[in-house]
This record gives sequence, C-alpha cells and structure tokens, in this order.
Amino acid sequence: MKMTITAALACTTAMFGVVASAETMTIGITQNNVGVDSYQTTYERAFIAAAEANPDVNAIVLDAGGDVARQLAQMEDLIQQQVDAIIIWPTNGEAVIPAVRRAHSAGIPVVVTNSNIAEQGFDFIAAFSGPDNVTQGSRSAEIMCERFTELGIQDEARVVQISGQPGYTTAIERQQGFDERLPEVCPNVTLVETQPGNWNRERSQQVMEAFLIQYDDIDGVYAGDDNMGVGALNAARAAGREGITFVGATNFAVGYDAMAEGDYWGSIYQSPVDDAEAALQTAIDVLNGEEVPFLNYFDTPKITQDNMGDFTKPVF
Amino acid sequence: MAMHNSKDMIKQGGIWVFILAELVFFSIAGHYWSVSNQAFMDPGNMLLLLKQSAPIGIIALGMTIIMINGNIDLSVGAIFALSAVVLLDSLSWPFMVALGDWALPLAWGFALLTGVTLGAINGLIVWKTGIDAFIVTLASMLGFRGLVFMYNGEQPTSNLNWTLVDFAEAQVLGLHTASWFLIGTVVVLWFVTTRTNHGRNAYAIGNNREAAVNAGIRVGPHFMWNFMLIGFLAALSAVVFYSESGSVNPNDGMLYELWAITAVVLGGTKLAGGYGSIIGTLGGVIAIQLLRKGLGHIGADTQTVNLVIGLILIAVLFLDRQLTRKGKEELKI
Amino acid sequence: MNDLQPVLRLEGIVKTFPGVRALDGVSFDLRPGEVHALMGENGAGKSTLMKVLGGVLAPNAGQIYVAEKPVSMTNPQAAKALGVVFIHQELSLAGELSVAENIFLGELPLKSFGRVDWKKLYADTDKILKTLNVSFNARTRVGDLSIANQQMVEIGRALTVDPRAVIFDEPTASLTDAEKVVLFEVIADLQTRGVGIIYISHRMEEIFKITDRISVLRDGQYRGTLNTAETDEDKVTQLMIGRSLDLSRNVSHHEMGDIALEVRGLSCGHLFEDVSFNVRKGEVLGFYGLVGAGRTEIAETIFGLRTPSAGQILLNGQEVQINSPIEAIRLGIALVPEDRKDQGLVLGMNCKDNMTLPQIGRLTKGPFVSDRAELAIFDKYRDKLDIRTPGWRQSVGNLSGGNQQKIVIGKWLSMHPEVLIVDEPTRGIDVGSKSEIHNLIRDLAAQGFAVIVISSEMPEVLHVSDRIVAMFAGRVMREFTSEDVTEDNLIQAISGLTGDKAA
Amino acid sequence: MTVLTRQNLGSFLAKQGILIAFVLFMIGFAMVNQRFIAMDNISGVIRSSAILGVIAIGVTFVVIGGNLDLSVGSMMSFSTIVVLDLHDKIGPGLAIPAMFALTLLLGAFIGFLVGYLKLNSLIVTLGMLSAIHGLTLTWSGGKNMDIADKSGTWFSFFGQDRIMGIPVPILIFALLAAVLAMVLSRTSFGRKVYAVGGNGQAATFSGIPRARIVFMTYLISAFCVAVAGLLQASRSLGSQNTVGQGLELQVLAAVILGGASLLGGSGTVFKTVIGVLILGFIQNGLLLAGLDFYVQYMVTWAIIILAVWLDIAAKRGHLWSPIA
Repeated sequence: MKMTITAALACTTAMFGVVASAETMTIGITQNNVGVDSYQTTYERAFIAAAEANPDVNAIVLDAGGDVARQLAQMEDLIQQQVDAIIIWPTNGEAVIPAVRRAHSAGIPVVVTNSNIAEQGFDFIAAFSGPDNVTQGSRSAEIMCERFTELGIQDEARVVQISGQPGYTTAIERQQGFDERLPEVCPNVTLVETQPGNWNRERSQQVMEAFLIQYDDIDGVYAGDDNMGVGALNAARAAGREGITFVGATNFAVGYDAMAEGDYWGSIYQSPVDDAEAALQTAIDVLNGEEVPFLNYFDTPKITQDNMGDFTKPVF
Repeated sequence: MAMHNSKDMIKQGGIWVFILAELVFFSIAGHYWSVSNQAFMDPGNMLLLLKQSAPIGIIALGMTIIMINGNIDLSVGAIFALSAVVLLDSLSWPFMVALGDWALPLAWGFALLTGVTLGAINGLIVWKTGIDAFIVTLASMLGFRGLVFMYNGEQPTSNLNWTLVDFAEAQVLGLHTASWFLIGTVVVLWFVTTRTNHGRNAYAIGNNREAAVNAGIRVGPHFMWNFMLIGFLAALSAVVFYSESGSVNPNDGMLYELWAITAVVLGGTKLAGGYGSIIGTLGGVIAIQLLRKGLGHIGADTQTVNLVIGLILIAVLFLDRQLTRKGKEELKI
Repeated sequence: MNDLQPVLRLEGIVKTFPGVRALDGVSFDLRPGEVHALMGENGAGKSTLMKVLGGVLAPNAGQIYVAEKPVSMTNPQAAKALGVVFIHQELSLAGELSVAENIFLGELPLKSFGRVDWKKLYADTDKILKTLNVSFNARTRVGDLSIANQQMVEIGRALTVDPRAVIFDEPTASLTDAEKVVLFEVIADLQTRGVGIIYISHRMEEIFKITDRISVLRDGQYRGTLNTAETDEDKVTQLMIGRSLDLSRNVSHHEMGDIALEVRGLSCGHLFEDVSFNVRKGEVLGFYGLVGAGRTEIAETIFGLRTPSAGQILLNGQEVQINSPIEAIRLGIALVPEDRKDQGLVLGMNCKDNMTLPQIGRLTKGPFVSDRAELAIFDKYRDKLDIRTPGWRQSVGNLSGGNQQKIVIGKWLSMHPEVLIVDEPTRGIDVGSKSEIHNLIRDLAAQGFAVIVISSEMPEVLHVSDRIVAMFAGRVMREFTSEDVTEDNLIQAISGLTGDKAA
Repeated sequence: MTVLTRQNLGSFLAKQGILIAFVLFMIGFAMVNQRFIAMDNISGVIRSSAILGVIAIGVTFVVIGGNLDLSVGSMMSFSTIVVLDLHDKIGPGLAIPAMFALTLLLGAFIGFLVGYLKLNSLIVTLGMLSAIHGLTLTWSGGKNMDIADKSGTWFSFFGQDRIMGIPVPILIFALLAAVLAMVLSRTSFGRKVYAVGGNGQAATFSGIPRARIVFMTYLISAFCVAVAGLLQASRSLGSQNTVGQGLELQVLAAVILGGASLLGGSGTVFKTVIGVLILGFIQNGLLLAGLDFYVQYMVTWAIIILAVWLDIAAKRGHLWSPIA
C-alpha cells in the first residue's frame, strides 16, 4: 500500500484532533486516467513521492479512469472530506467547471494540472500548472518546418497528422497549435489528412498503414505523442517507406530511442516528474498564500536528433 | 416451499447485507488507512453516494426491466452520449438562444426525445427482424457512437449554462437534484414492475415468452416500449448529469452498459429473464458506487478497484448459484 | 338451450404451407356438452387444425362457424372472445408469477393508468379455483406448484371467459392417475354446463373412457367421425393408420440369460429409497408408476447422473461405482431418456452425427473422424431400425417423433450395451411408430440385451414386459411376473394401495 | 414453381449472403479507389486483421460451445505486457512459453468457472474483463512496456518478418486458422463442441464431458489470445496497458458476422475468418475512400444487422419476425 506514510500521518492527525491541521495540509488530486500510458503513471508516482517527501503534506490520490462522471464524484468526495486544496487533471476541460466552482465556493482552492480547463472556469481556479499544449503543437510544427527547410522540401512537403484520443483537451490543443502554426511557418506545406490514433500505438500504426497506402507521397508525420509517433514509425518501417520526418510530442523513452537510432526526428520534451512537482508546489504555494502566476507553465522544450544529447532519456 | 421463500429472502436481501458489510469494512479500514479525518459514514458522504450513483443508476434501473424481459441493451452508453450532445448543442441553436431560459426545458425535451427515438430504433429492429437483442444493441452501440462523432466530429460539445448548473446542483431536503431523479425513477419503475399490467407482462414474457404470446400479450410492441423506456432513461441520466457538467466528450458513456449490467446482476436479476427487482438493482448500483468510494477512501489504486469489482461480480454469481442448487440429489448435467 | 345447434363447426378447412397441404378440406362439428376426441397420427394435421381454430393460423379456404355464425379468428384473443379456448399441451405458464396472474395472463383487470386491480384479480381467481376444487390459492407462485396443479392453472385460464368450446391438447401427458381423475371431473363439469370439448390424445383408454364421439384425421384429410359407444380401438386405429395394431400381452419365447444388472437397496435422498431389482439378459423389465414415483430418477442414478445416497449397483455380479454417464457407458449401460428433444438429441445436428455422438472419440482415423466408419454405423442402424430419413445430412429436428426416437435407440445399440434403459419410449409418438418401437424392444431382448422399460402407459408396459416393477412415491411396491399381473392389481400397487410389499 | 425458385434464390442469398456482401464490398471499394485492390494493400489489411482474426478464431470455439468471452481484449493486453516485460528479464526464449503458460492459466480459470462451476459466461467474462485489466496494471505498474534493444532481438520475427515475401503474421493467422478449422470440423473434439453448444443436456446424456469441453474451448481461446499477444508484442516491441481494450466487442462482431449463433452449436472457423476480413476491409476501404473513421461504425452497424437478419430470415422462411 503506497499510502502507508501518509496513512500513519492521518492516524496521528485523527488522534490529536484538529490541532495539527494548521501545519499539515491535505491535498487531494483527481487524475485523468492512470494506467492509460506511462506518462500518467509516472506522474502519479512522482506526485506521491513529492508529497511523501514533504512532511507538511497529506495527499489523497484518486484516478477518474477517464470517466467524467467518476471525476466529478471524486471532486465531490474531496470537497466533502474538506481537503485544503484540490489538484485536478481534467478528463474534460469544460465538464469539470461546475465541480471546480463548487470547490471554489466551498473555499477550497483548485489547481488544474497538465491540461487546462476552459476559460469560463478561470474565475474559480487558483492556478494552472502544466505544459502549454497549444505551444507544444506550434513547436512541433516549427520542428517539422525547420526539418523540411533543412531537407529543402519546404515548398512541396506533404504532412499527415495522427491526433490523440478524440475529445481530450490535450489532443485538441496540440492539434490546434499544430494546425495553426504550420501554415504560418511553412505556408507551402500541405497538411493532407488528420486521423485520431487515440493515444494508442497500435491504433496509430493501423492509421499510418492506411495513410501509406492512400498517399504515395508523405514527407512528414505529426503525432500527438511519441507513443503514436512510434506506432506510425513502425508502420512506415514495415512498409519499407523511408525518408519520412516523424515529429511527436511528450517525448517517451521509445521516442527517445528511435531518435537515437536516427529514425525519428523530433518531439517535445515534457517531464511528468516536473509536471507533478510543479502541480504540487503550486498547490502548496497557493495554500501558503504566496503569489503564483495564474498560468504556471513549466517549460517543454523542443527535442530533435540535433540536440537530444542535452536531455536525459525519459524514464517512462 | 418455505425453503424456497427463505432462499428468496436471502437472494433479495443479500445485496443489502453486502452493502452493510461494505459500510462496516470501509468505516473500520478508513479509520486506519484514510488520509481524511472525515468519517466514511458521514451523512453528507452518504447523501453524495446517492447522487453519485445516479448516472449509472438511472440507466441500470431501465436495464432491469430489459433484462426481466430476457433481453439486454448494450447501446445505452452511446445513447447517453448522443442525448447529451443534443442537450448541449440544442442550447446554442439560434431560435433556442432567442428563447432565453425557456430553452432549457425544450433542450431537455429534445435530449429525451433523442433517447426515446434511439431506443425505438433498437426496439423496432428487435421486434421486426427477430434478431436477438444482444446482437442488435451490440451493433447499435457502434452505430450510435458513430452518430455521436458525426454530430460534432471529435470535438467535445459544450454549453455551460449556469442556470442549468444551479438547477442541477440544487439541494432539496438535503438531496441533490440527481438524487431526486434517481429516487423518482426507482419509485416509478418499482410501481411499473410491481403494480401495472405492463410490468407484470414484462415478467411473464421473460418467464415464458411463448405463453405470453399465446395469452395475447403483444411481445413485439412490449419490447419496443421497454427499449424506448431505457432509451428515455439513458437520456434522462445524460440530461441530469450534463446539466451539471455542461460538456460532453464524444467518448463519454463508454462501458456504461457494462457497469449497468454489473449493477443489475449484483441486484439479483437473472440474465435469463423473468426474475428481478428494481429495489435489488438500486442495491446493486449503491454497492458498486460504495465500493469505488470506499476503495478511494482507503487509498487503493486503480488496478485494485478493477480487480476487486471483477472478482466480486464473479463471487456474487457463484453464491447465487450455490443458493439455487437443490443439493446432493441434483441431476449432474 | 338448443342442443342440436353445434357450438363449433368447421367446413372445408384448407391450410397449405409452401409445398405441403397440411389440411385438405376438414369438416366436423362440435355439439354442446359433448367430449369430442380428435385423433390422428403425428403429422396428420391435428395441431395445424387446432392452430386454425385457436386463431394462430389463418386457413386458406373454408369457414369456421361458432354457434352457426360464420366467424374469422385472426388471433388467439379473437378466438377466446368467441368462447373458443385452447389448453396447450406444453404448459405455458410463467413460473415466477402468481396463480392469479397466470390465469389472467394478458388480460389482467385494470384500474386507471394501467394499474392492476389486484382485489378484483384475486376475487375472480378465487371464484375459478373454487370450481376447480384445488388446494392452492390465487397468490401462490406457479413455480412452486406440482405439474398437475400447474395443469389446473392452465385449465383455470379457460374458465376466465364463459367458454363455448374448450380444446385440450394431450392434457394427461404428464398427469398422475389420481390427477387425471380430477381432470376428468373438471371436464365432466364443463360438459354439464353445455361446453363442447375437443379432446386430443394418443391414449385410447382415456378416449374410450370420456369421449362421446371420435373424429379421425389422416394426412390432413378428414377420415370420419365415430360414436365412441359404437366402436372399438381397432376400428379407430384402422381409420388412423389404415391397419390394426397389436397390443396384446407378450410372452417371451426365448431363453433368459444370467442377471445382467442388479440393484440393491439403492436410495437417492427423498427421490427414491431402498430400491432393489434385477434384470436378466434377454429380459424386458417394465417399470410402471405414476409420474414422480422416482422411476426416471432411478434410471438417471444408474446412468451416473445422480449420486446415490445408499445402496449398490451390480453389473454381471460385480459391484460398480458409476459417477458419470461416461463411466456408465463404459460399463455397457445405455439410457434412452424421457425427454427426447432436450436430452436425447442435438436437434441442430444431422442424423449421422447424432447417432455416432457417444462413440465419436473412437471413430477416428489418425487425428480425424472417419466419415466411412461413421457412415457404416449410420447405414447399418438406419436399415436395422428402418429409420425413414431422406439422408444422413437431414437435421434430426425435421424428423417425425418415431424416427427421432429410433435415432436415439440406434445411437445406443451401435455401442453394443449390455443393459438398455428406455424411459417413456413412445411418449408423443404416433400409433404406427409406437408398435414398431414395441417390436424393436422385444427384438432386442430376444437378441440377449437386458432391457428396462419405464412407462406411464399401462398397455405399453403390459405389452412389452416380462416382469413389471410397480413403484409408488419413491419405493418399489411390488414386482409382478407376466403370469400374476392384472390391470387391477397393477393399479393398486402404483397407487400405494397394496399391503403385500413383500411379494 | 416460381415460388420455389424464388425461395431457393432467397436461401442461397441468405446462406452465402456474407460472401456475396464481401465480394460486393470489394468490388465497390475497388471502383472507388484503385489502391484498394493493390497487393500490398490487401496484404496490409490481412496483416493488421491478423490479431483480431487470431482471437476471433478462438472465440469461435467458445461461442459454438454455447458461451461468450468478453475478456479476450483484457487478456490480450495482459499477454502482450507480460511477454514484453519478461523479454528483457529472462530472454525471449523463456518469455514466450512463460507468457503462454500464464495466459492459459487465466483461460483455465475462466474455463473452470464457466465449465465446471457452470457460472454464466457473460457475467464471468465481464468480471474477468475488469479483473484482468487490474492484473495487467499491477504487473506493469501502469507503465508502458518496451523492449530495450529493439534492433537486436529475434523476437521481432513473429510480427515483422516475411517468409517468401509473405508477412509472418499472415502465415501464423493462416496456419492457426487451418489447424483450428480442421480441429473443429474434422476431429471428435470439434464434434463434441458442436454437441455441447447445440444441446448441452443431450451431450451429457450421450456421455460427453460437457464441463471439460467448455473448459477446453476457453483454453483454446486463451491460446489464441496468447498468439495474438505475441504477434502484437513482436510487431511493436513495446506496448501500452490499453492495447487490446475494446477488442472483445470487435471480435464478437466478427464472429457474429461469420454467422455463428450466440446460442451455440453453429458457426465455422472459415466463416469467422470471412467476418474478420470483412471488418478489416471495410475499415481500410472507408479510410481509403477518405471517409471519417466513424463512418465505419455506422457501416458495421448496418452490416451486422443485415447479415444476421438475412441469416435468420432464411432459417424461418420469412423476412419479418413472427413476433406479434
């Protein structure tokens, strides 16, 4: 049971009554869908580790399993348990707003992590902590454009896109960032088609197989994350198609390896450990009354074959 | 006969005993393992339990009558999603916007109508083609989900209307709006299944379809009514839930059918049909939500929750079988 | 009341299905207060005719008159509204519902908003149950009733309207003799109320006991109507099958061998207790008793389908433990079960596959099933048992009851068992095939098989058996040899009336 | 006579309906897009259908035996994750048999519950769907599994290599289909599966060990799942825990399309393979035609309903159901 330390703390708290609550803060987190990929799992681990390392923090860690209804129920539970702060990784950036408002009116500050909620809800949250997914999409577009320019095909290249799970904010924002930025930097590159790969390597591989059949000429593939990017890469390898520039996001270990092998061009370096620690720190800062920027983006730099030496291999 | 009745009592009471056991377990375990200093059996928490049971609960109640019929509906998750899309999207139609707050009941109406229509499509296919409901709804689970995507691509459909949210969040006598809808559905369906002609016919059909046909019960239209009912309830569940959340992802409601069936089976309804009760299903729904809540309360992780729910379902089935056994003299087939 | 005016009259009813003329101009009339038997072999068109009468099928030609008014019955409700009620052969009850709900199934009395008027429902039901003189009440769950009482519920259904004509389809198929008496009383009561009764049955003794007239169908055609008092079984049989049928007492002319199977003090809970008997090679041992007397359960225990609570089973003098049908089959025991469709055959499979099923594991060549070995068996037993089928590919579901039963028997004969147990060999089988099966059983004994025949039909058990074991309530009451058995003492024994158990 | 010929035509259409639909689809798609019938496309579709197909063949046994298996998707994620994890720990030579053993153990557990304890298969496998998913996550700790040295392992043979120009997954799919088709149609075990599914009680009365046969069908299903997991793992050399999720319903759709009755006792391996290919080619064809992915959902809906409807209409001789 990973809760042993905090559980012991909780017992003491319970025994000595509310005296301790002035110093210890109980922070609840409801995650989107742990176990769907390594990123979220690593995030959860990092979060728990960070919470355990901090003697002032009790953490209640919940997982919505990708289900909005379950996440709203968890929000209610956390409000009901009168936690000091709530961190939420939204399953749906809009659907959670009323629940966030409820926490807000119950006097519980809410920090949104990883993937932001819609603007209507900004009044009710203390801060957002996480990557800027739109920027990530733009950066991926820039990486791709720069590569095309290097290769000298910036005026004729044709690109396909494999997006994340339909409906998820991160997927939507990255696609948006990419779709908007690409024509700005490389106006003559054609985005031929976009199909969802559902954050799923296998699914992405199937989609790519169909693209390869459908289009003789594919110069670049943008995938919503490296998991899907590698799926697409596998499809291209199997079909014996070379010379395609693969750009992803959320650099996974598989993507890093593929880059090292020279098959995969670039991605966005995003550490779930940074993500989790930033979220926890933001919540702690908010509780301590410190000034925090409202949009607390942590940096997610571009990573390509050229500069990958500057980055350690992702652990997930 | 006395034996039979006492077994019946055990079977129908079993789910409540199980709920009681869960409460005791989580109260004690929560004392040691929980981070929160709030008691698990806090009244506020129990009221929340009822509210949180509503989305799956309302669907599961409708599933009960379908399963009493000896049918099954796998498409409820997709109906749930499409009704939600209609609810939220219709609020942004120009003429609806012009209506102001009067658009809200109308939007509810559109969403409910969507559910009823989709249910009617299932029912009509089952009735007219004679294909098993399992296959019909397995296929329409895909088809309706396709309609959800067709409506708004992969984008979520959103319309955060604070009037609607306030209504959904309102508490009357301590119970949330969703709880009232759940309770209302329980009362109505309990009444329908135990007191009305339609409800009694549902049992008769599930028990002995041929007999029902011979007795002049029009089985086809009966099925269709029930599929419309569950379509309505799936839409009602969506309407209640999305009034509060204001945004629907096209993937929402996936696997709801499996949770609903799990709840119904835990509540003692037989898959073969002809036997089951609305109150039992309510127990099943509460038992599942309690389990989720409780496991979250004591800090169990996702994989434990999945493992425990799966194994409990099998254990319940096993116990049910042990109860219905006739003992050593039974024919070994 | 005008006694001369028929309550129901059919004129030239024709019903065709693609390729088949199921009813070919059938006419007869039903008078008020009479019991009118409708007889015919399976496939003669009885059930089609009843479906036409019950409003399930629409005739292609002809006219139905109720009280001499031409009517058209488009559905079962229309028929019932006209006072023509059908009591099904296979119980069509909903076990989880109460007696009252079953009796008024499909027509529960209602209040506003579709609510059931329970008060009226129970009151009306009590009224009906009173006339039936039964022990259960309106609120009893039907699943808790005995088969006979369920039959009574079924009959109760007919009485919810003021019936003009009631059609009984094989009503006594699963009734005990005592229960039959009650049924016949109910029928007599209906008669005195001027209701016309159509009574469909294969059982001659019942027909001659309670009916006034007998109409016979053959091949979809009406063959005539006889006054029961002025005819006999032979004449009716001849009309049905075009020849006469031998149901005389049988005497074995061959030598009996050693004891093949012996059972000592066998018990299985309260299903049956302390049962002892033996059967020799070349002998037919009859088991006679009421339904529920424990006969089928004994067979199932010997076949390894139930675990005995006490007692021994000896095969050729050796004690054996039989825990499953597989072991029973290995020891040379075969069981032709009571319920052909549910236990005897896989209806979706073809004739050959059904016949070779128990030994399919042996009919292999290398890893695969050998078609040739299978066909050899099928052809042999098709010829031997005279199974009439278009070919081995024919699905058994399409065969007549008699041919189906022969497939089941052939399935076991091909295994060369030492002991063959046949449970209700001719249930639901038409008269013509019946005698074929009886002859077959006698032949098998003559060839040295030890055969146990379980039957609820006295003529059958008397006809085929060398010895008869009479059972009552799970116990063996008496064993008869063909010399000392009479119909009277047999009936006494199975009714628990006999004192000399030791005999 | 016209009635009869019309009937014959009807029953021919119904019996071969699924094949006819298949051919029509192929022709239709081919006319829309020439690439559709290119050899490499066809081989690509079959290769990507191989995983679904292998599982569907196993489930065909379960369904003919009169049961359902909703746990195959979860089970495939389990075997994929396990073999990938063990690959780096004990080497591929041991990882593969170990994974097969563990998957068969899961199959045996389900087979025991459904066969010997006679619990309802729908609920048992529904419970196992959830439970095995929990098991997989526990095994992997929720992390992706990746083989460290992707280029240096012979493990990629099953999913990526070719023999005489034919991709290995296709060969494995074809081989498994051929072997299991023979098992089902030609061996006494196969006959017993049909008997148990057709009428379990009659099978028992004929001395067929029903419980053991049902148990065996689940073992076969688990074996096929393990093969699919192997193909999947070898093909991508890395995987998420969600791989295979939702596959159970696609598998059922394929088996139903192939004409197996969910009541048991009917269906063949060949027809299931056709069902799988239909789903695969529809997905591919619609994608090539430039239609959005969800169109395929609706097409599948229509095709399943039509296929099953035709099938039962032919059996009962009427298009419309007789239920009033």
